[in-house]
Amino acid sequence: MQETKNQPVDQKPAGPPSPDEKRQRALRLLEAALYVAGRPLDLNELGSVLNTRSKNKTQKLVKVLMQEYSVRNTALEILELKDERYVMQLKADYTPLVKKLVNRPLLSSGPLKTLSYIAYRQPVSQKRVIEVRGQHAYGHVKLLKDMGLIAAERSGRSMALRTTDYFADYFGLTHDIAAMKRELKRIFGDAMQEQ
Amino acid sequence: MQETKNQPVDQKPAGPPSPDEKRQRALRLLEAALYVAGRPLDLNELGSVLNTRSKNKTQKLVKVLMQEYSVRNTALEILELKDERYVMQLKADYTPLVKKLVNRPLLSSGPLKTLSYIAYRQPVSQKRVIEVRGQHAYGHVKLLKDMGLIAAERSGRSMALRTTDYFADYFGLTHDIAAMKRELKRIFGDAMQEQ
Amino acid sequence: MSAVVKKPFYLRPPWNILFELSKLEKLTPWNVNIAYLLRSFLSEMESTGKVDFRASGVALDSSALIYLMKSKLLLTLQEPPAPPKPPQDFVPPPLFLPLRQELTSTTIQNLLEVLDEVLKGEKMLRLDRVVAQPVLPAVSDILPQFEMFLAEIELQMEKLYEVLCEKVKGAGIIEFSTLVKGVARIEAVRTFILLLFLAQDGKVSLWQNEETEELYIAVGSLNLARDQKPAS
Repeated sequence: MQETKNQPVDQKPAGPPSPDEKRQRALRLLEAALYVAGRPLDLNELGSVLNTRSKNKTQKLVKVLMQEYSVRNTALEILELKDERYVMQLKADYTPLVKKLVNRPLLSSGPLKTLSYIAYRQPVSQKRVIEVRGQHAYGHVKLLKDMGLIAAERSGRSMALRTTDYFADYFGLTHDIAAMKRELKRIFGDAMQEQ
Repeated sequence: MQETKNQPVDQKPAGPPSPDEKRQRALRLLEAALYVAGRPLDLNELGSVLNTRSKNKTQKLVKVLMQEYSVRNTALEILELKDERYVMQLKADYTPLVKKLVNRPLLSSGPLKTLSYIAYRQPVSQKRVIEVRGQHAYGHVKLLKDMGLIAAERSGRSMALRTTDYFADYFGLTHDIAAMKRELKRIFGDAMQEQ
Repeated sequence: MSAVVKKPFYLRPPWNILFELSKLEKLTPWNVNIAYLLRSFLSEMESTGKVDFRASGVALDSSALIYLMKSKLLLTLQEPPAPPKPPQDFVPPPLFLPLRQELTSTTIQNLLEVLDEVLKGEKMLRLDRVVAQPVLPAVSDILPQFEMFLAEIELQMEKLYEVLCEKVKGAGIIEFSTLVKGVARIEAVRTFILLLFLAQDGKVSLWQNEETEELYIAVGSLNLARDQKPAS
C-alpha cells in the first residue's frame, strides 16, 4: 500500500468539475467496481457506487465503459450477461496461458467442506450444518456469509441456509436452486462413478 | 475463472504475426498475468507466461505496460515493487468508494492495527500481542491466521506469531523478515510523521 | 445534694461503645456485635424498668453508624482490583490493504471432492444415533426406581414431621442444633434436606438468626403455629 501513497491521483481542477470530468469520474468508478467485485454486478449495485438510483443512467455509462474496453487492445473485457448484469473478466483465450499463476484457493478445506454440504442439502438449517460439520462450522458459516457465498433465509419458523447467486456464478452453476441441486447431484454422481 | 467459457477470441490474421503484433500479444499476456494473479509477480513468473527466460526483455515489456496504464485514464494501476516485482491493483483513492462490493473478508482498522503490530515486532508471542492490543485481539489473531496473513511458529518453548509470504506479497514487501522490518519501520516512520 | 447520681447502666461496658462516638470511630467495626449489644441493652432496660428513649435513640443512631462502617468496608473489599496496565509499546498505524482482483483456484471439482467426505460424516452421524438408541434405558426401567425413591422421601418426611410435632409441643419452635444433637453428620444433612422438603410443602417454617446462624423450625406456618388454630 505504501507505494500508492505518493501516486498521482486523478488530477482535479480548482473549479467545479465539468460535465465531461464528472462522466469520466463515473466511468472510472464503474471500472473500479467491476474490477474489485470480480463477479457480475447488477444495475443497482453499479448505481450504488455512482450514488444514483437511475438504472437508465447507470446502464448508459456502463455501456460506454464496455465500448472503451472493446475498442482498446486489452486482455480484459466487460460483458453484459442476461438480467442486465455486467462482469469484468479475462478474455477466454488468455486463460490457459496464465492460469498457472492462479494458485490461491477460494477457501481453505474446512470452510469449503461446509460450503459443499450447504450447497448439496440446501435449504438446510444451521443447526443441522453444525451437527454434521461440528462446532467449528459456526465460524465457517460466518465466513461464507461474509464472502457472500451463502445467505440465511426464513424457512417456516426457523432460518435455513442456502447458496447465493454469487456462489452459482463462481462455480458456473444455474441460479435456480432446484435445478442447481439436480446439477450438483448429477456431477457428483458422475464423479463417484469415476472413482 | 468460469466466466471465461464460450467467449469470443481475439481475431488472428491468417499470415505470420508481425513484430508489432507479437509485442502487442506479449503486453496482453503480461496484463492477463497481473490481472489473474492479484499479487506481485517477479520477472521469472512474468517471463514464464511469455515463454522467455530473458529478464531484460520481460522487464522492458512490463515497463511499457506500466506506462500504458499510467497515461490511460483508468481506475487501475500497475506498480513496481522491491526486488523487481510488479503488481496490478486498484488506485487507492477508489478503495473507500467500492470496497462494499468486495466479497473477500476485508480487514477493519482494529485487526489491521494488530497486523501492523505483529509485522513490526515479529516474531512476537501471542501473549504479548494480547497484552498490548487487548482481549479483542484474540479474534484479530484468529482472523489474520484464517486469511493466511500471519502464522504461528514454534519459538523455543512457546509459540510466536509472524507474517507469511502472502502478507509480504499483499503489501509488496520483501520476504526477508529482517529486511521487511526495516522497510516497515521506514513506512511507519513516514506515517507517524504525517500524523 | 448528697445523693450520688448513679451512672446509667449503658455507660458501662459493653454498651458504652454505643454512647461514646469518639471511641466508635477508632474501632474495627467487625469486632462489634450490634445485635447482641441492642438485645442486651433492651433486656437490661426492661429489667430495670427505666425506659430511656434518648438513650435508645443514641443506641440506634450508633448502630446505624456501625452498619454503615461495615458496609463501607465491604464495598472497599468488593472493588475490583485495578486492571493491570497494558505494557507501553509502539503500535504502528494500520496497514491498509490494497484492493486487487485475485482469481482463485477453487473449482466445482474441488467442491465435489470434499462433498464426498462430508456426506460420509453425515452418514456416521446417523449411525451414531442408531447405535446410541438401545443403550438408553427404557422409560419403564427408570420410573419405578424413581417412584420408589419419591415414596421413600415421603415416608422419611412423615417420620420427621411426627418427631417435630412431638418436640415443639409447648414452645412451638425448636432449634436445628437441638434437633440433630448427637446424631452423625450425614444424618444431620439428611434431616436438613427433609426439612427443606417439609418447608416446600408448607408443613414447617424455617428462619435463621444471621448472627448466630442458628436455624429455627416452627411447625406449620409461623403465626398459626403459635397463636391461632389452623383454619379448617
